[in-house]
Order: sequence, then C-alpha cells, then structure tokens
Amino acid sequence: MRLVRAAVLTTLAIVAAACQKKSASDTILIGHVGSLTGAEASFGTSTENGIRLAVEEINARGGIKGKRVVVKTYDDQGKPEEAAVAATRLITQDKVTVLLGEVASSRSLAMAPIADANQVPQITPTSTNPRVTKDGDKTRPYVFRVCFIDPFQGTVMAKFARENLKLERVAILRDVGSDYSVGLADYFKKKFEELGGTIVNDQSFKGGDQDFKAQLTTIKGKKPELIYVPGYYTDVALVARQARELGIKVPLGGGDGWDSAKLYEIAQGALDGSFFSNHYTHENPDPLIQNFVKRYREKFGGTPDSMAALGYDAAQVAFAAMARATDLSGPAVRDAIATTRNFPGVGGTITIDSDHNAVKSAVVLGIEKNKARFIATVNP
Amino acid sequence: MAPLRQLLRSFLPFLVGVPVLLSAQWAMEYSGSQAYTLLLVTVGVNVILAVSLNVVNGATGQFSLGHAGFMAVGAYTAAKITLGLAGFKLSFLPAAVSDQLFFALALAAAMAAAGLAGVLVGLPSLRLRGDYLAIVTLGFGEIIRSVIENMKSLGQATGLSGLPLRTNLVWVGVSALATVVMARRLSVSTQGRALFAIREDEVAAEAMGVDTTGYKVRAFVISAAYAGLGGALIAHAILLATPRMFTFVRSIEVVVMIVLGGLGSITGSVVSAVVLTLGLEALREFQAYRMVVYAALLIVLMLLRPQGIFGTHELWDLPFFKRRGARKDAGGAARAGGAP
Amino acid sequence: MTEFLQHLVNGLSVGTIYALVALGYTMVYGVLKLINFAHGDVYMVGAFAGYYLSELVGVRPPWADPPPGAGEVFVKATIVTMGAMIICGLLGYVIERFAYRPLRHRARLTALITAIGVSFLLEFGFQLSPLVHTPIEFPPGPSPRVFPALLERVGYEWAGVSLSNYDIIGLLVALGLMLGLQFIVYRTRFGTAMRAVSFDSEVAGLMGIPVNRIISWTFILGSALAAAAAVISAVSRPRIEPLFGLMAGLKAFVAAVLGGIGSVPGAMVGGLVLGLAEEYVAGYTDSSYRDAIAFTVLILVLLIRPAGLFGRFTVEKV
Amino acid sequence: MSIATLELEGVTVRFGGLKALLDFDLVMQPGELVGLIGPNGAGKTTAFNAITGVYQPTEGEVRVGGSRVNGRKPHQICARGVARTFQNIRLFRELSALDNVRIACHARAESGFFDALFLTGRHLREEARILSRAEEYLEVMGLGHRRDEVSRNLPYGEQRRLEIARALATGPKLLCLDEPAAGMNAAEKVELMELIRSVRDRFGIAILVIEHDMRLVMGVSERLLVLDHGCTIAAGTPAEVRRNPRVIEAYLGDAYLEEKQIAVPLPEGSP
Repeated sequence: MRLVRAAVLTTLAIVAAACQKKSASDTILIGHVGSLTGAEASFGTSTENGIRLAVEEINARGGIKGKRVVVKTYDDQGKPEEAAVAATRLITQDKVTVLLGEVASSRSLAMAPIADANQVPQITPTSTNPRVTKDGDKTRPYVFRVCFIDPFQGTVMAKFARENLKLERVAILRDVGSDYSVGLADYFKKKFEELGGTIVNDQSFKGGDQDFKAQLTTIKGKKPELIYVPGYYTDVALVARQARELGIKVPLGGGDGWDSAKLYEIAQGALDGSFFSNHYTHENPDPLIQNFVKRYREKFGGTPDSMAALGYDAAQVAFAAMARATDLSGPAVRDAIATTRNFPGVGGTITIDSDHNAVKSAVVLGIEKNKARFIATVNP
Repeated sequence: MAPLRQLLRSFLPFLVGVPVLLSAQWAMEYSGSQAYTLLLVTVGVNVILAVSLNVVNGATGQFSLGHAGFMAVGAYTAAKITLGLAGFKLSFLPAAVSDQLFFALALAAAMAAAGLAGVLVGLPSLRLRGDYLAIVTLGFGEIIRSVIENMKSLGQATGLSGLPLRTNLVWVGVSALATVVMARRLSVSTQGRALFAIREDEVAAEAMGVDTTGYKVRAFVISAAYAGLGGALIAHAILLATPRMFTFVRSIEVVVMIVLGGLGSITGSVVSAVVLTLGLEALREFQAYRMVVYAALLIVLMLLRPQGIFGTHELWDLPFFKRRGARKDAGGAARAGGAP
Repeated sequence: MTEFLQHLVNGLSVGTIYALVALGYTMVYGVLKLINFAHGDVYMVGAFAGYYLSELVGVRPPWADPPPGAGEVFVKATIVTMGAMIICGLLGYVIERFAYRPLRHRARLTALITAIGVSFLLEFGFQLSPLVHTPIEFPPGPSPRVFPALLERVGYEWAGVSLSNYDIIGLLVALGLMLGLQFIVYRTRFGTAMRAVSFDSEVAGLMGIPVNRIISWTFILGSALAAAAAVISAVSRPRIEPLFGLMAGLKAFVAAVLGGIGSVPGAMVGGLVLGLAEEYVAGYTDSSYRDAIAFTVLILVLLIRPAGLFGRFTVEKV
Repeated sequence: MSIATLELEGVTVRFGGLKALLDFDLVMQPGELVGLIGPNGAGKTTAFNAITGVYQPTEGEVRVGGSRVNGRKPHQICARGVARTFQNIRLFRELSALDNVRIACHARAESGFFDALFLTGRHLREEARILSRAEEYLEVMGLGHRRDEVSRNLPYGEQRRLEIARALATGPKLLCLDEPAAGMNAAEKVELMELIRSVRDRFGIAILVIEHDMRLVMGVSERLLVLDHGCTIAAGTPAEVRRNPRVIEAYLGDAYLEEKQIAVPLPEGSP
C-alpha cells in the first residue's frame, strides 16, 4: 500500500506545485491549447511553432506595454474534453490574458463556452466551422478566428472550378472524420451545384488511412473533370499518388489544409496541375511573409505550413490588440480584438467582422513542377 | 414503519451524499471559483466509467473494449433531448427546476438507450469469449462511432454543439455515487455472486443454475447504461458531443483504469480513476512528454503490482483498515498479499 | 468489369499488408495467447528503422542523376529491409523480456496493460520533437516523413486495370513468408517446440523445452515480420508517421481473428479477405462506412464460426 | 406410483462418428441411490452431460420429473431439480467456500437485479435465507470451519465435499455425483460413501453416483448400472451385477479371470 500512498502524495505535490506558480506582474501570460500528441499532433505542433515565433519576436521588440510575453502551452491529445479542461486551467489557474487554439473546430467548440464564461478572449487560428464563433444565433462575445470559414473556402473553390475552369463534372473525396473537410466539401457541393455543375460522386475516407484506391477507382469510373479533396496534406499527398497510379489524370482541388512542404515531398509531382485555395503563398515577395518563412526555417527547420502561419497570425492579432487595449482585462482586450482592421498578417490582411470571423482574401494556387504557383486572388 | 425504514436504508447513501454535494456545489459557486469544476466532473465521469466497466470486465470476466461506444450512445441521446427541449419550459416551475427536470429525463433516456445498445453488444458474448469478444466489442464501438460520423442529424464529424450547461457537481457526484452503490450492492448480492460465478467457471455456473447467457447480457446492459450516463454527463459539461470523444482509445483508457485499480475491485477502480485523471492533469506541464511519462508509469506500475493497486479486494479488506480484526481472517490477509 | 478487377487488385494489395502484419500477430498470439497491442507500433518502428537506414546508406531515388544501377538498388534495399528486421527483432526481444515475461504467469489482462503501455511509449515517444539531430533526427516528431523509393515503381496496365511491381512483390513476399512460417512451424525442431509451448508451456518446460528461449525467438520472428511488412507497405505508400501503426495493428488483429488466431494460413487468408471486403464495400457502397463494414464482416464471421475461418473451435471438456 | 425423478429413454450421444453413449435407459425413483460404473471411456460422464444439458442427446429422450428436457440449457435443467458435481473439480476457485454454496442457492432465488440495487425487503429476506441455508449445507458436509476460506486453498477432499455441498444447495431432487471419491484414500472413501448415504436420507433426494471403485459403490447403492463403450452391459442390484460375466470381463479382462478364478468380492454390509 506504500505504493498507493506514494502515488497519491506525488500527485498532490505536483498539483500543488502547479497551482503555486503565479505570473509575475512584469510578464503577460498567454495560453495555447493544442494537440501536441495524438493523431493530429503534426498540426498542433505547427501551430505551437508559429505562436512561439511570434512570442519571440514581440519580446525582441520590447514586449507589450513594457512587459514580456510568456506563452504557456497545454497538450490536449486531440480530445475535446481535454481541451476544455486545459482551457479552464489556463484561464482560472494560470490566469492567462488571451487564449489561443485550437486547430480543430471540435476542440475549439469545447473551449469557446469556457472563454465566454470567464471573459477571456480566445482566438482560434484554424477552426473553420462557422459554429465556433456562434452560440446559436448570436455571436460568442469572446471568441474570434483568424482563418476563413468553411462556407467561404468551399464557395471560393466551387466558383473557381465552375467559372474560371468551366468544369461540369466534379467528384468529391472528403475526410469523414474531420469537421473541416466535411464542412468544405458540403459548401463546395452546394455552391457548385447552384452554379449548374454536377457532382458525379461523393466519396469519403478517414484521416490516417493508407489506401484510397477503392474510392479512387470508383471515382475514375464516373469520369470527373476534377476531384475535390478538401483534407490535410498528410492524406492528400497519398491520395494524389494513388490517383496517378490508377491512371487518373484529372487535377485535384483542395483547401488550405493542403499547404505544407510535406505535400510536395510525398506527392512527388503527382499533384501537378492541381489547385487549392489558401491564405498566402511562400512566393509572395512581401517582406513580411518572406521574413516569417526565413525566421521559421532558422528556428524550426522546414517551411511553415498554413497551421504555423495562422498560429503566428493569431498570436500577432492578440499582441496588437493587447497593445491597443486600454488595459489587459478580458473585456478591454476583447474590444480591441473586435476592432482589428486591416491587420497585416502572413496569412493575409485580417479584418475582424461583426461575427468575429476574419475577413480576408483567399488566393488560389496551382501546382506545377511540384511547386505552388499563384493563380488568382479571390476577395470575399 | 417497516417500509419507511426500508426506503431509508435503500437511499441512505444518497441522503448523506446529496447534501454534501449540494453544499460543495454551493461553496464552489459562492467562492466564484469554477477552476476545478470541470476537472472534478472529468474525475467523476471516469469513476462512473471505470466502476461500470468493472461490472462486465471485473465481476463477470467478459472482456469488453466497447465502453466508448456506449458513452457515445448516451451522450448523443441526451444531447438530442436537451437540444430538442431547449425551447420548452414547465411553466408552473421555476426555470432552473424545469431545466434540471428535463436534464434528469435526458439522463434517464441516455441510460435506456445505452442499455439497449448493451443488449446488442452483449448478445455476441453468448458465443464468443476472451479476445474474440474483445475485438467484437471494440468493433461495435467503432461501428457506433462510424454511424454517428455519417449521420447528418447527429452533426457528423463536428457533432452536436451548443448544448446547455446542465452537468454540475451534484449530478456527477450523485451519478458516481449511484454507480458505486450499484456495483457494491451487486457484489454482495446473489445476482452479483452469479456474475462472479460466470467469471470463475462458466460451465459450473450454468450447472449450478445460473442463467449464464441472461446474466452476461444483463451485466452488459447495466454496464452500458452507466457508461451512457457518463457520456451524457461529460457532453453536458463541455457542451459538446463529437465522435472524437468516443474513439476506441477512450475504451482502452477505461480498461487501463480498472486493471490498474485491480480487476473486480470497486474501490480499486475508484481510486485508480481518480489518481489517473488527476495524475495526467498534474503532468500537463510536461506537454508532449506527458504521455511518454504516463506510458512509462503504466508499465512500471504493472510490473511492480501486477494484480493492480487493490488486487481483487476492496479498501476495507486491506490490512491497513482491519488491523484489529486482522488475525481473525487469516485467509483475507493471505489473499491481500497476493499469489507469488 | 474493369472496375471490378481494379478493385480486386487494390483489395489484394491492401490485404497483403494486413496479412503481413497479421502473420506476426498470429505467431505471437499462438504461443503466448497475448494480444500484443504493441505489434502495430513495432510495425511503425520498422518503417522508421527502414527510413533511417536508407538515410544512413544514402538511398538514391530512381529519378536521381545518374540513376542507381540494379546492383546498388538491390544491395541497399536488402540492407534497409534486413536492417529494419533486425532492429525490430531486437525491439521485440526487449519488449518481451522486460515488459511481458515478468507478467507471464499473471492474469492475461495484466500483460495486456503493459502491452498498451509499450504501445503508448513507442507512439508518444516517436511523436516527440527531435532531440538528436545528427546523424539522424530522432525521435522523428509528429509530422509525417517520406519513405524513400528503394525500388522504382513500374506500373503495368492491362485492359484498363493498373497494378505495379510493388503489389506483385508484396503479394509474393507475403506468400513466401507464409510458406516459410508454415515450414518453420510444422517441419522444424523450433516449430515443434513452439507448438508444444503454445499447447502447454508448463508441460513443455518439463519436457526440457527452453520455454523462455522459444518465446523470445517467436517474438523476434514476429517483430521482424512486422518490419518486413512495414518496409513493403512504406515503399508503396511512402508516408510514415508515429501513429500509422495503430490502425494497421488493429486491422491486422481483426485479420488474424478473422482467419482464426494462431493459424498462419488463417492470418494470410484473413488479411486478404479483410482487404477485399473493405475494398469492395468502399468501392461499391458508401465508402465512409468502410471501417464499420470491416467490423461488421468480422462480427458476422465470428458469430457463425466463433474460432475464425481456420481456427479450431475447442469444446471445453466437462 | 409416483412420477419418476429422472427418465432416460434410448439416449444416444454421438460426436461425429464416435458413439459415446448408445441407447441408454435409466429410470430413477425419488430417493433412490443408483451407481453408474464402468471402465474409463465407458460413457459415464457423457451420460451425466446428457442428463444435465451440457450435451444434447443425438437421439432419445430425457425427462425430469415427467417433463421432457431435451434442448434445455443446463441452468434450466438445474432449476427443475437436477444438480451435479464434476469429475475434475470445478469450484469457483477464487471465491470463498461460503460464496460457492451461496451461488448455488441462487438457483432458487426469486429477487432480481432491481431488488438487489434498491435493497428491497424481498432482497434482504432472500439474502438472509440464502446465508442460513448455505451455512447449513456447509455444516452438513462438515465444512463449517472453512466458511471464509478461498476454495482453491482447501485440501483436495474438502474441495470434493464442497462441490457436493454446492450441488445440494441448488435444492435438487436428483443429485449426480461424478466420481466424488476420486483421489481419496480407502478410509476417506468409505467415510464419503457413508456421508452420501446420510445426505440421501436427510434430504430425501435421489442420487446417481459415478464411481470407479466398484467395491465402494456396491456398498452404498441399491441399484447399479454398468456401462462399457457406451453400451449398458448390466443393470440390477449389486449382487446381480457382481456375478454378471460381462461386467467382470469388461472390468478385468478374460485373462485375469481365467488365471485367478475369482469373482468380484462383495463388500461387507451390502444386501
């Protein structure tokens, strides 16, 4: 029984130690809830890197209101319950000024009521589901996002496919386990059919699958002109390879989940001729973006993906708002975030609208010779 | 007078528990500190899950890996009901009371629905044993999740969000208490002993008049119903029900809890659910290293104490608590020491 | 018809991978009656071992300039595959020796929990950001890595049905391994000892069979098989990440149970049947129910034949 | 004439091509003590399994208390009043002696899960009744002092007795004992047989006992049935069976008989 007692005592000691830490008054603590482990660890880690980069920069510039910024990150293993507990802990025990996260809408949805109830602003970098910032019909007062929402991105690609590419027949291959993917696919389908196109087939897979040939074989039989695969790069690259292996020559289409250097590394040219919507392009000569990419490479190695860029933007928007706010209380910072206008982020120029969504233009990128090329800007 | 005393005895744990919980809840609200509420809710729900799974895995000896599926059924059933009844109020009651009544209804429905799912999952247990049963129950859990992911009316991958906040310490406490009381009363009753008999020797149990098929299904149903209750409670605490909450990894976590606590030991399940939940929370500071530490601890703990923290015993069986009467029950003490 | 045949090819290709992993699973289970939950993760480690080895030996892709000659390809592919198998064999030995053996005489669930612990340790350990940077980055971290092309992919097309040398090699290797295993199990002294241990390890010990050594070797063999499966799978689907063994392990377990756990041909058939069932279900019906259907098939098969397709149903003697 | 406790009519059990039991007939009246003997593999345990529902007879009919029980599950047959012990002891090993017996009392329990969860009066009364009954059976079998011992820790002979106590606790009209004296020494065996007889007298139940040791079984049973290779080769009083050449042949082989020129001796005190 010594073991039990020892275990209980250790637990209590650690909890007590954790509770004792108080943020000193010369620092500003911000919280991040992310999936550092689990099936989506890749995305959470990217976001975390983006946030760390932003924090490092703001501190190099002298912090906010003369205070250093410190970020505290809690892992949620990709589970909504854990995200809620972590958010509660950051807000009530660590007393963070701003809460950043989560990547996935399902987890942001679990955090949002807590941010609202405790009047601490939450900015989600990449949760695209419209309901994240909405509680029923009314906008959640303390929850914001710096990314597109599903309807926007889905619609952009549908319009691009129908109006610019003049396509008639499109097949969809969605990740049924990801709310992001399902959302984009739904809105794409709606808009594309509205514009007179036909969805010839609507297939699905589950993130992490190794094999997509079953779905692709069926899609091939329906002879589409484009396959819309709104998913994450981790799966899309394999989808593309297997599509080519099956002799499918039509382009693929997707959303910002595609954006990662890994996409091209895995796809090995299989995506040439495909299109996807995104926030920005690494090729954009804008020094802001080039600087970000360069510093990210130096610090973490590798090219930042959209998750990193948006994590960076979320932190930047929060810092700018804190700097503008009269004081660092939740309501004051909230008001400041809500009045963000034309903020130059690496993921586009951000204006927060009355629904607390980021209004920004999307770019459509084409892939040629295993590299993304800018094709068009689509304004909201 | 006798029936009244009877009733009193039947509900005694609750007559003691509810006022304590109410005052805890009130103290929490009064002090304005909600810091630990959600954590305590998770602890409570894990206790419910562990103790209820123990009825099947520990007491009956059937290896089920589908607990998350039952949670999902309960969570979605309750969520659908509270969302559907969101606009209604019983006009003759204060709003808060009316809400809580509806929630009670939702919880009851969650238990019923999950229990029904338990029948479905319990049926294969009549033909399958051990690992075969484990993989089939795991499969059922995944099927349930898969169905939810594909149902538009259940919100697909996003799930049902915007649930009203209904779960509080009182609900969780009472539910956890009810689960423990259920498990305890079962274990000292003739029905519970019938379950143990199935675990020990199915052929002999059948020959001694235990309807093994019936009892296995009943164990599944009871266990599933309480898992559904746990699911409903957690959904109304984080105001969300999504398929992500109910993966087979969740089921495995619960199995880990009961084995670590000692298969068949109710207090073991309770202690291990509490320690594991709080321990993981305490380790949160370690970020990504947390899970590595957790995994290493799991292995070390199992190697040091293979029979689990409590073995098959309850807290009150341990030498520590029966120092006075220790000599009288030499058998019990020998058992607590464990086999070599 | 083309579509039907294409599905057949795809299904066999996926089923081959399931079968390969299931072979290792079923061997370990046959001897120890332990669900080696970490088997999928050993498979994952096998893929990463292959990845690192090919970085170390400097595997050049077929499109490199100048392209690697046939001899170079063969030598390096062999080094990578054998190396991965040896590394996983050692890992299997370590896992068995330190996590399972001390619990062998305990309740079987106990060993299951350490198996889960080992599985978590490997998964989450590999998800940590790199601590070592030279000569290789280890642990690999959560984002996926690209498995190098050890061998050029050659695609064939026949009446609209495409398949590749990867699929053919995979199937041949799986068949070869299955036959090899059958040979080991039924025609060698080691196999006889294995079967004896599987039947009753206590009595086998009394008969002078070195039970511990047999079990260790079974683990080493099973884990090496997982590594072989991982390399074959990763060459054709070159995305590897720390959690990609989880689903493969689960599917392999399903395949092994489907075929009758403990039976070598059963694992092979179970893997192929599962692969084909999934393929046709995903291809011809709503593909989002793919996993659900795989499990439904499993449940139905088990309800009709509780010991799997090739398993022997043992009636308990009363 | 009262209804027979057990009737088997032309019961045959086949496993694939193997006939484990062939055309087996047996009628047991209330309170009768019958012995079932035969060499290894003669089909004695198969007969038990056919009676208690573990195996389904391929042909023939089994009736308990006058009603047909073919196709019934073992627990249903147990509820009709047939209890058994096992050749290889099958106690609930990790449970106490008391719990082993209490589980058997469950067969006659009337309260359900609901009663257990809400501690209804019915449940409490039932638990009390079960406890006192279980203790009584333990006493009868001389195991009162072992009440709280984990059953796997009991000495072999006591485990055998505990199995009988457990079977008795199901409240049977017919008790089937499968080699209850196996592994005991001569003195213990005799003692056990006396005990079996006293149990029969005390509870007024019919007992069917499988025993290897012919001498022993002849001492206690009123009627004997001899099986060999699934066939009934003899039936009748011990004295009749003892002289039956087929029995002697089956048991000892011709060579032995010719050499020794003996018949199976009759134990003391048998009719």
